[in-house]
Amino acid sequence: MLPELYNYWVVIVLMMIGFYIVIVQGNLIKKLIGLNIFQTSVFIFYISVGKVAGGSAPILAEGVSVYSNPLPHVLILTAIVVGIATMALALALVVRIKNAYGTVEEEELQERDLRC
Amino acid sequence: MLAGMVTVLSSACLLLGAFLIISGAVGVLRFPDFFTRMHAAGVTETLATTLILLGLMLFAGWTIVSFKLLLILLFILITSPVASHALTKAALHGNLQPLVNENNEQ
Amino acid sequence: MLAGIYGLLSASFFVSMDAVDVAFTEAAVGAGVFPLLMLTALTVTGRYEQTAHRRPRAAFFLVLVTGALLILGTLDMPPFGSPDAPAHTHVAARYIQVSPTEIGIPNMVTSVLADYRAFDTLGEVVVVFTAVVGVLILLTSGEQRQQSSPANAVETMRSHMILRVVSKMLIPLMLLFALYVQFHGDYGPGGGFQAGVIFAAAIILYAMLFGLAKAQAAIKPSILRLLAAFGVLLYGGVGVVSFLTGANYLDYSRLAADPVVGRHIGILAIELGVGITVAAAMILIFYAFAGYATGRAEAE
Amino acid sequence: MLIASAVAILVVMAMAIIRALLGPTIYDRILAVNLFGTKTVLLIAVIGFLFGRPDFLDIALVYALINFISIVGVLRYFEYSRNEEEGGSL
Repeated sequence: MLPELYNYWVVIVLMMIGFYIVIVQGNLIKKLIGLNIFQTSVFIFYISVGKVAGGSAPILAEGVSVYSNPLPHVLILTAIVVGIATMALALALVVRIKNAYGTVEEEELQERDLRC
Repeated sequence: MLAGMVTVLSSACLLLGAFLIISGAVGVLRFPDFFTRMHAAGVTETLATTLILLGLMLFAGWTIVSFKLLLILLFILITSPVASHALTKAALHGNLQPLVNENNEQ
Repeated sequence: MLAGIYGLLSASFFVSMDAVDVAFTEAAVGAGVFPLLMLTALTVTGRYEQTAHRRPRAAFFLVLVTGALLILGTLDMPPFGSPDAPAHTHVAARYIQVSPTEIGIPNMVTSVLADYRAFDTLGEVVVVFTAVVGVLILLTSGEQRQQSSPANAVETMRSHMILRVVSKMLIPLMLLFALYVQFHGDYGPGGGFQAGVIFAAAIILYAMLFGLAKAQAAIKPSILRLLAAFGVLLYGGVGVVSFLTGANYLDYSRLAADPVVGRHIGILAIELGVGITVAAAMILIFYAFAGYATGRAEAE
Repeated sequence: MLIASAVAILVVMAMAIIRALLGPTIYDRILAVNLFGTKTVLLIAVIGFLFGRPDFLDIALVYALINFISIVGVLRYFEYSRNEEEGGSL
C-alpha cells in the first residue's frame, strides 16, 4: 500500500518546501519563488492524479487502448500559462514596491509603514 | 541480416554515447577549475549527443521521427558549442583566471 | 538560478506521466520564460538580500505539522495509477471514448481544451490578458524616459559576435517551429498556449541580443497591445459566430455543413486566438520589465 | 539498450545537479544547468522511444531551443549586473 502513494508524498514534500520558503524568507522575490514551487507541486499533483497505470499519452494512436486522463492535463496546461502571467503581475508589483520604498525586505517595509 | 546489423549498430551508438556523457559528467564533477570542467562538458557533449541521437535514428528508420531527430541533432550541434563558447567568454571577461599548471611554468 | 533546473525536472516528470501537452508548456514556460522574468526583475530589485530569517524554528514546525497532516490525508487516496480512481470515472471516460469520433482530431487534450471546456479556456485567456494589462499599468509609467535615449539601451551583448550570428540563424527557425506547434496542435502535442510561448521566447532572445530598442522597432509595442486584445476578441468572436449559426455559444458544430469539420475549424480558430494573445502577452511583459530596467538604469 | 542509456543519462543529470549545487563560481552553475538541459533533451528522446510514443520528440526540440535561450538570458543578466556594479564603482 505504501509504495503506491509515494508520488503524492513527493508532491507534499515539494509543497512544504515552497510553503516554508514563503513563510521564512523576508525577501519578496524569494517569497515568489517559494510560491512558484508550491504552484508546481500542485501541477504535479494534478498530473499524478490523471495518470492511469499502463496508459499512454492521450493522443489517439493505433494499437493503444488505454489512455491517461486528458482532463487534468487541460487544466494544468492553462494553469501554467496563467501562472506565469500572474507571476509576472506579482513581479511587477514587487518592482514597484522597490521603486516606492527602496527595499523588498518585508521587515524594512513594515518599519517604513509604521513610521508613516 | 541487414536489420540485425542496424540494431547492433544503433546499440553500439547508444552505448558509446552513454559512456561518453558519463565520462563528461565525471569530468565536470572532478576537474579542478571552471575551464577544465568546461572542456570536459563541451567536448563530450557534442559527440555524445550525436551518437545517441544517431542510435535513435537507426532505431526509427526512415520516418518523420527520424527527421525530427535530425532537427534536434542540428539544433544541439549549433547551439551547444555556441553556448559553451559564450559561457567561457563570459567567464573570462568576469576575471576568472584559468588554473595553470605550475610545474610547466618553472 | 536553480529555478531553471527545476522547470526542466518537472517537465521531464510530466513526460513520464504521459502529459505530453503539459510537458510542452512547462518546457517552454518553466525552463525559459519564468527564469528570464525572474532575472529581469532581479536586475531591478538588486541581488543582495539580508539573510535574517524570521523565526525559522516555528515555521519549520508549522510546515512539518501541515505536511504530516497532508500525508495522513493521502492514505485515503486511491493508489497511484489505479484506473478506477474517482478522477477517471466521470467525464474523462466520455472524453476519451467519444472525442475522436465527435471532433475528429487525435489529440484529446486539444479537443477537451478547445471544445468541451472552451469556456474555461476563454476564462484563462482573459486572465492572461488582464494580467498583462495590470503589468503594463504598473510598469510603463517611465516609457517616455526610455524612448528619449535609445542609443545606450542594453547593448551588453555586443561582444558576443558568434552568439549574435548564430542566434540570427536560429530565430527564424524558432518562429517557424512555433507556427508548426500552433497548427499541428490537433494532431500532436501543441496548440495555442505552447506556440505563443515559443514565439515569444524567440522574440525575447532577439531583444536580449540586439537590444530592446531594436526589438521594439521590429515589433512595436502598440501593435502587440492591439494583437493581445485581438486574440481575445477572436476567441470570443468565434463564440458569437457559432451563436449566430444557431448553436450554443462556442459550439462549433454548425460552422460547416459537417459538424466534425465545423468543430475542427472552430478549434483551429480559437487556438489561433489563444496563440496570438499568449505570444503578445509574453512579449509585452518582457518589454515592460526590460524597459523598466533600462529606464531606471538611465535615470540613476 | 534504451534503458541502459536512459539510466546513464539520469546518472549524468544527477551529477550535473551536484555540480550546480557545489559550483564555486556562478559560471560553474550555468555550465551545469546547460549540461542538464542538453541531457534532458536526450532523456526525453530516449524515453519517447522506450514508451513507443515518438510524439515526445517535439518536446525535446522545444527543450533544445528553450535551453539555449535561457542560457543566453542568464549570461546576459550576469554580465549586465556586473557592468552595472563596475559603473557604480567608477
